[in-house]
Amino acid sequence: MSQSYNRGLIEDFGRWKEFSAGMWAWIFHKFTGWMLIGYLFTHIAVLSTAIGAASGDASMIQAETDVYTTTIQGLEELFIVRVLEVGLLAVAVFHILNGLRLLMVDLGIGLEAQDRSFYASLVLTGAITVASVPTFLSGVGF
Amino acid sequence: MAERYSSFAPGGTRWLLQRITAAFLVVVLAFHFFQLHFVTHAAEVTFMGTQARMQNVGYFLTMVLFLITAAFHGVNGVYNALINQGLEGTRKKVVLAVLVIAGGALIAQGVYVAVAMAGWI
Amino acid sequence: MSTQQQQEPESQEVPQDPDMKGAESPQQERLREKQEGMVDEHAEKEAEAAGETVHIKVFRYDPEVAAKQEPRFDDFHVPFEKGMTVLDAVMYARDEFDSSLTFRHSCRQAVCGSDAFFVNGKQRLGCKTQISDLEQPVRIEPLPHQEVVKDLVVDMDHFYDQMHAVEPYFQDEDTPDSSELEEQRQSPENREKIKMSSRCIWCGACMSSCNIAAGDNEYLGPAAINKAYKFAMDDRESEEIKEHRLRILEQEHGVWRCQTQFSCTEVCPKDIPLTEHIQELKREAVKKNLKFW
Amino acid sequence: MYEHDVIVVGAGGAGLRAAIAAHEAGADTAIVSKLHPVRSHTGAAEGGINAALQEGDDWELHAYDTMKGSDYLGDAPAVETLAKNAPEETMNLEHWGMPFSREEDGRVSQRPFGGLSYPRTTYAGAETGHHLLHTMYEQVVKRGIQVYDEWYVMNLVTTDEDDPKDRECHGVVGYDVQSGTIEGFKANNGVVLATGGPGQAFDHTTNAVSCTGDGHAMAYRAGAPLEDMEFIQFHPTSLPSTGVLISEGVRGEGGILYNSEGERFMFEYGYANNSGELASRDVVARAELTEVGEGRGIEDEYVHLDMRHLGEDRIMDRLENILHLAEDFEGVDGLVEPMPVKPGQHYAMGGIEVDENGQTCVNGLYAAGECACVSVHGGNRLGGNALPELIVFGKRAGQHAAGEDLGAPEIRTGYGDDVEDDDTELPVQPGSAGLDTASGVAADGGVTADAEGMLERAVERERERVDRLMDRDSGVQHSEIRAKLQQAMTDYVNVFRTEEGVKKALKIIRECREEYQNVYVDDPSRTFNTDLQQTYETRNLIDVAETIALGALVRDEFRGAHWRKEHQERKDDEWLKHTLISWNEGDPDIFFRPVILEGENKTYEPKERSY
Ligand SMILES: Cc1cc2nc3c(=O)[nH]c(=O)nc-3n(C[C@H](O)[C@H](O)[C@H](O)COP(=O)(O)OP(=O)(O)OC[C@H]3O[C@@H](n4cnc5c(N)ncnc54)[C@H](O)[C@@H]3O)c2cc1C
Ligand code: HEM
Ligand code: SF4
Ligand code: F3S
Ligand code: FES
Repeated sequence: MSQSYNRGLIEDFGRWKEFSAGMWAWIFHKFTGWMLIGYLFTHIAVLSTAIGAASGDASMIQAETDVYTTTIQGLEELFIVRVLEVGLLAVAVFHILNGLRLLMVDLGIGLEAQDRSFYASLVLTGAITVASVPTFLSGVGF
Repeated sequence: MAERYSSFAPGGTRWLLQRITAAFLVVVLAFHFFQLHFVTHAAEVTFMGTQARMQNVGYFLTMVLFLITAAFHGVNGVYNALINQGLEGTRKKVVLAVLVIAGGALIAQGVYVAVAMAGWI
Repeated sequence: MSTQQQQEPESQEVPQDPDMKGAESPQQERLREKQEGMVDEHAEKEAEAAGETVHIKVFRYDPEVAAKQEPRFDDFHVPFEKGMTVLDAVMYARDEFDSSLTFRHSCRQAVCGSDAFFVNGKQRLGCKTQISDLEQPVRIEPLPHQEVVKDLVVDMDHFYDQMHAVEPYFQDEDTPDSSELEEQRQSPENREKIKMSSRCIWCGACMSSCNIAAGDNEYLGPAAINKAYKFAMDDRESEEIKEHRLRILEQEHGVWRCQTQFSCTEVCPKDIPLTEHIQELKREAVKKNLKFW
Repeated sequence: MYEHDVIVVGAGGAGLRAAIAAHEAGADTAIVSKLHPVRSHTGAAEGGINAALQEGDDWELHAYDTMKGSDYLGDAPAVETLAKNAPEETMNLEHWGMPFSREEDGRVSQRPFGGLSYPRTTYAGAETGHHLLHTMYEQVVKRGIQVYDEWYVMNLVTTDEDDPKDRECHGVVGYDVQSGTIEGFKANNGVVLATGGPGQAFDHTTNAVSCTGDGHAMAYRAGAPLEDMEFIQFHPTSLPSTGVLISEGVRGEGGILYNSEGERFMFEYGYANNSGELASRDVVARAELTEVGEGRGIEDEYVHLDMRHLGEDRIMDRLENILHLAEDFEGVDGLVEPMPVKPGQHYAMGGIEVDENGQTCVNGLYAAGECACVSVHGGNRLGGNALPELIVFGKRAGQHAAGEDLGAPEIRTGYGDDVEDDDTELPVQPGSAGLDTASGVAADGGVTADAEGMLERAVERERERVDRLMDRDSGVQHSEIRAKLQQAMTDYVNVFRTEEGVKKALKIIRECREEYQNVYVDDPSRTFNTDLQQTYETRNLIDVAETIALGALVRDEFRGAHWRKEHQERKDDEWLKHTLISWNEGDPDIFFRPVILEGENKTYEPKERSY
């Protein structure tokens, strides 16, 4: 229906401002879900270097100069990768927390508090992310 | 009336599996993150360390299961999201096929990688 | 507005104007003095700030009238009265300023469900929304995600189709003949369980607020699912019928499409816990399927 | 042109029930309604359905209570039919799934109601009408009965023989509000009017905006007389700005009425020294208006209903919904301030004259529900008696229209040898005032009297009328006339009626008629033109309001809801008769028909109506 008639600018004007907690939760969950599956694909791609390493020279593995180790450590040296990792953590934590919230909703528990539980997931995600920054950024340029 | 909605796929199974995989993923993903960022820092990952972990059959199986559930969960999630946007007909079938193939490939490649990590090939 | 006064009813509008009255009683005199005094004391601007008039912006569109083919907003300044609802305001605007302003309304008491509008960014019943609770200017639009017929009137046919699609009626064929007047027994608890779901007035606010329903035209939508809930949970119908109902609901575009956005629950003027009902049906459907495994 | 066996106009409780009955009797049935069925005003009814269901109660008690409540102006055959059939019809609703409130043992609950000798009001929470309406609509959906919703019926198509009793109704002319199309609906067997009340004739009413008495006016102009129109029930506690009903429950729990001086006027001024706030509806309504009239009203308009002293706990427990109503519709918090209330028009006891089978004197024309007058309610309707009327007489009308034999009616309709003419002097000439007078479509003096041709001509006539209204671009707008009419009715034909006042009202109504000749529709669009629809409705309101005022003028006694200043007693010798007004081609005719007080087993002897 929404597609069949265009109310012009008026239809879309400022709609996002009018979203409620549940809708934001839905959007964030979607977004983080897509990020995670996207990451999973890249992750396996990167880890695939292990195949090369395993079929390569065992001494290189000993010396920690095999493709797998060098790739991973090379990536880890990049500041941007570390930052992205923090982002990934945030994404994953939110998805987990909100996922738990959704599981509760599915079980019919605490539906009246659905907006508060969403805010709680947001706050917790923030807190965990901030708390993990030292661990994640240790050893790169600091 | 109701006939319009009679497709053969009552969405219930996928819905339930999405929840079950989610519940499983909470545990494994938390473990995974903890293992590779806090116990072992990612920057200190080496093939040797990875291999050592992977050779533990329990860990190996967990990771493979982790991969399978995550792949299903992720791909199914994407598929749902697209259906929610009103994806219909052939396009829906194509998307489903692509997602199944991608998911399958992901799992195959992942398992292959894990086996390689464990040094079993 | 009293009956016994011998005055000609010259005024058809704002009945509050004491000047319009004929012979005045002491009370009326007092009142008039008070009111006149107020006008003297306050500058007009202040009066407006004090909420004397309400500024509403109303969506206008008419496919037939050249000037209205391009959707636009019209501004109306409506004199404020205590207790004024959004519906009162648009009715006033229609009766006093522009008789072509079009919207559905009937009962003025939140039972007919005709006047769900998009007011200041939220689906609300015009007659159940006090204008003093809203920020001004009050923006009044037709329900989003439904085709606009004209001004605030949207096409409800799709909504009705979805409502009908869940077979919203008792399936049992047996009705009593005049000799036996036995009712079907129902426990008060069971009646309590379906109570909220039975309050729906088909206003369509929930459906309009749901992003999923907006994206997927075939999605039954919260109101229809809630309607089905009312029947599925009613113990007066047999188990087989309940299963039949669940089979309708668990189709691909049935309950599974709900992503628990909760906006339906938030906008429902009858406070029906829609999301809760949908979730319960999902669990019921899963339980039913598990039985066959 | 659409064609069906039975056309039901209106989709409230009465219309839906009629349609289901006609369908079950095998007729091809369609409903034409200006509102989608679930929007009908039946949904607003709260209290319940009277039906003698329990052991210890029986239909004769129900009939007796109803007759007493009617102030002996109900017709016994109608009253008894209602009382006898209500239990079965109520059970029928239960079997269709209506969610009645329940007792511990699983049976439907019943509660006491004003004027009933037994607690026989069956209810579904505080929203009985809502459930009744929705349950019946569900059954209509189930049966696949065709519904033309948002089709406004503009007129009836009847032949134009001199005597209405010889006329035949062939269908209706409908206007598709959404598209502006005007089409004929041919009814092979009959047309059932179920268009609800005429509350919009007053400016303050608990009725919906759609309650404009269209059916009344159409049937009236087609030749069926309107009966007992002067009997209008006013409810003492409605919210001033919207007319939303504040139930009697508040007073029942101990709510108190105060005037602007803070006096508990029901006692202070001796309106009801014994029962105070709990005196009957008409007494309280008159007391409130007297207070306002004497300058002790608040904002010169209303009085206060205070329940704060009941305490938050008790209010939350028993009157929670009242708090919501006051808050949502009046912006008043009943816990911290008193609620403003004033009397509002609530129900019309009178209506289109029909017999027990729902048939008017015009062949093939039926009426049921609030628009009809069988007459069950006589001078005053008991709470909880309107909903059973819808289902009992709705069903009968549907069945009869579909051709079922329900036996010969005992109630007679139309002008006949059993009526008595009226000779009251009227202050102005009522009736057409130059507006189209003709009631039916010419039967062409027998040349081509086929129904289809007549329908086509009727459609053409409405098209022309619409063109005329739309083409004009200056004059008066209907809203102005309507407001004037409503104001006049509220000022002079309200709870208080004086001869002088009613005459004044008739003059104003006449003025409205004259102004209506210059009415124009400003909105040029054919799409959803509510301006046009309301202009039509306003015409109907004028006709209906006039009959109310005429009835109020000629009936010089105080009976039921009809109060006359100059005549403070019930005159049983003179007035045990119904007021009937027939359109008579624009020159209304007033006559009377005696009430039937002989019931099946007994005769109802008029007694003092005291509770
Ligand atoms: C607030 C309130 C509370 C009440 N509580 C009770 C109670 O507790 N118990 C009780 O017994 N009674 C109660 N009543 C009275 C009772 O509800 C009504 O008398 C009854 O519902 C009228 O039903 P109806 O089917 O005749 O008309 P309605 O329900 O008013 O339906 C009229 C139908 O006619 C259609 N219509 C009208 N004009 C046209 C036209 N020109 N063309 C096409 N369609 C048209 C409308 O669309 C509508 O569908 C109450 C009334 C009110 C207002
Ligand atoms: C760790 C615990 C996780 C939990 C508790 C969880 C929970 C959930 C839940 C409940 C949903 C369904 C939302 C709905 O249908 O309403 C969902 C969707 C989704 N999840 Fe997860 N998930 C987790 C991990 C993951 C991982 C690891 C991935 C990536 C591989 C992932 C990707 C997705 C995607 C893509 C969606 C679909 C989002 C959308 O609606 O567009 N999730 N998740
Ligand atoms: S569920 Fe609520 S919002 Fe939805 S149609 Fe019914 S009353 Fe309106
Ligand atoms: S808004 Fe829509 S997604 Fe579900 S909870 Fe309500 S139906
Ligand atoms: S006018 Fe009936 S719900 Fe608002």
